[in-house]
Amino acid sequence: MILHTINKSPQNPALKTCLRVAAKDSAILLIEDGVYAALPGPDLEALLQHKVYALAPDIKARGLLEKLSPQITLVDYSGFVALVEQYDTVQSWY
Amino acid sequence: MILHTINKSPQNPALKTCLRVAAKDSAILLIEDGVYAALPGPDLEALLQHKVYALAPDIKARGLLEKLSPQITLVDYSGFVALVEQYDTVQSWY
Amino acid sequence: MKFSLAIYGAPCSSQAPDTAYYFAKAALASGHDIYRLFFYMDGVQNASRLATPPQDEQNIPARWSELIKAHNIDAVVCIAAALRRGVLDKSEADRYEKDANNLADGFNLSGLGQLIDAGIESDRLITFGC
Amino acid sequence: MKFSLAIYGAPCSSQAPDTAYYFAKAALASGHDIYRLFFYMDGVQNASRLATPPQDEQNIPARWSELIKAHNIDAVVCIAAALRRGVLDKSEADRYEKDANNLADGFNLSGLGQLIDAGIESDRLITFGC
Amino acid sequence: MSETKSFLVLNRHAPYASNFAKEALDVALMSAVFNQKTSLLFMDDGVFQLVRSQDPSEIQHKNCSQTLPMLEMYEVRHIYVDEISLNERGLSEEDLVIPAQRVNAQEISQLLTRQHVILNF
Amino acid sequence: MSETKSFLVLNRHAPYASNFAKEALDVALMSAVFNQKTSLLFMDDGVFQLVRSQDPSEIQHKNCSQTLPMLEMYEVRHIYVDEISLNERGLSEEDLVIPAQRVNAQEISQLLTRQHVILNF
Repeated sequence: MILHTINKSPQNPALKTCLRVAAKDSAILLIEDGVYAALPGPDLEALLQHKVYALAPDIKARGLLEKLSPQITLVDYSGFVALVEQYDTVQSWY
Repeated sequence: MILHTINKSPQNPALKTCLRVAAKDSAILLIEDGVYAALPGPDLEALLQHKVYALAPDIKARGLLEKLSPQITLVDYSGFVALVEQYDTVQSWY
Repeated sequence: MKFSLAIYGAPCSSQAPDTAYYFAKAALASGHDIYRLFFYMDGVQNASRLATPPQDEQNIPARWSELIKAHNIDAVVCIAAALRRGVLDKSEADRYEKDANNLADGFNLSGLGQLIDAGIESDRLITFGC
Repeated sequence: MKFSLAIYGAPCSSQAPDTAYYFAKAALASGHDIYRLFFYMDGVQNASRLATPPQDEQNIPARWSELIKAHNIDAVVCIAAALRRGVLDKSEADRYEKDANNLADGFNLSGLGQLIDAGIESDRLITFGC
Repeated sequence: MSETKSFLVLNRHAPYASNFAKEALDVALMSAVFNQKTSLLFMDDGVFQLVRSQDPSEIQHKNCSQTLPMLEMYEVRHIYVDEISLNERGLSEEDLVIPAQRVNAQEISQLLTRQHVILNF
Repeated sequence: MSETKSFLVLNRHAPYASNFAKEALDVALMSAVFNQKTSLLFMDDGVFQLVRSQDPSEIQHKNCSQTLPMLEMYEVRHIYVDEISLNERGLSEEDLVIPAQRVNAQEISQLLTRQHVILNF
């Protein structure tokens, strides 16, 4: 099982391409500008077909804490580490 | 009158946003990865509403010489300089 | 677990140096080992000791140097990527007859093989892209 | 005409240093003047004399230095952007007690005001983005 | 200084992942210091620079949005935001930390045409 | 070396504007030198790395596409290209400088899952 990280905003193809090829059992972790995918947008529904995490320090930095979809789980850096441990491989979309 | 340069491939919003706001009398010069906009694609028709130039050295580097739409005019670096001279301002989309 | 981190972004133009640093600290705090930090592409700029940011900004190379020394981490800067981008240690500066060097404490210049070795020897290799 | 060029990309991660260089050469060949080259953001890496690319790749800082000297061009590197990213001349290295410097020949560290001045004094200011 | 020109600082990149926001704002303030007619336009991901409630303390960055009110201190009053970019991101005026005039494509087109110098970030 | 692993080098960036293509290829070759099971996948703008007739002599860059045949010399035979990325760019097999196996989304998904290590460029 794969952990996908996305660090680019949805205006970059990273999100769309990830959603196209990510297996159903893989998780997606939004980091850096990737956290903007947590805002309402055309890809949000497809994103939420997966287990989705977002890095809290990056969500807070960008002022998105109150705009976050409730289906997205916030993690801190320790949570990021735990996810990397839990999944077999990390695929970084950037 | 404005000369717009675009140095990013069409997967970047630069092209779309430029086409949305470029006045009819402005010219568009494709440079660097911007030259990929000369390939068939959803934005090509809108692009060709403008006078469009492409930097020949970048077209050649990327193997696009034979794929280029005939409505796009090739220029070398001297042609780039002449365009900058001819238009009042340069707007660089990157 | 043994983690290795591949870092491809430069301070100021990428958040990769931040995310990788906080990840490394959290991994160590959780009891994991860092097998190797590998700095490649523009990530080699993380290893310039000449970086002099204003007082209210982080000094990213200095912060790495401290972490590397405190935890005795193997921190490799790809030598080919570094030479191209002007990050040199004393020995490379001498070899290429450059009159200065700028590699920060704790980092080592070495070959790209160290990235593959990190992939082989670590339980996880995580790319921090630019 | 008087042209100024603002260059924001680093060698190796952006083609801006190439495009700006060939543009500058073509402008001079067409009889125009270059009022100023202004290196900002990651573009400050254009001014590192420690860059040591392989023989079959261009040495971009060295190429700029030659052009700058041959045509007596004013080549300004934004001092704040350069300090953050580890590009220093002797005087800044001394000021911040750094034991080395790496600014290539022909470039000068100066303030951001030089970019605005270039916009005011030139007929055209062209941004070469990263 | 030989004359006064109109400068537009055009911001198209999000804050924090890179120094674009910070270094662009420095340019806008410097343009004002030089007494040039200075405008800012936020488009594409650049509109994220204007979002309220930014708190980058945990990533130990400076809060870019807290520097934006300096524009008013330097008497930079022409601050524009692309309404399509806002809409695409589900953002409205109440989400913004400083007042910015919403402009449509045609107004942006005219704004660009009025400038002597456009500085892109 | 303690074991053999499967390495995938994933290329998503166009050549020339940055060093991605060049530095990714170096990684793929090094993985082969270390006798690891090495695959390459080209997606998004990365498919442009494979386009025929590249001639960067006027920008004085090395021709990235001429180095691709080295993959065969190093016995790297698993070269994949995302068919959607090709189609979106109006490219077909005849446009490519080396043979690459076209894969769809599901095949890519399986390819990713089979890897011990994914190296992203």
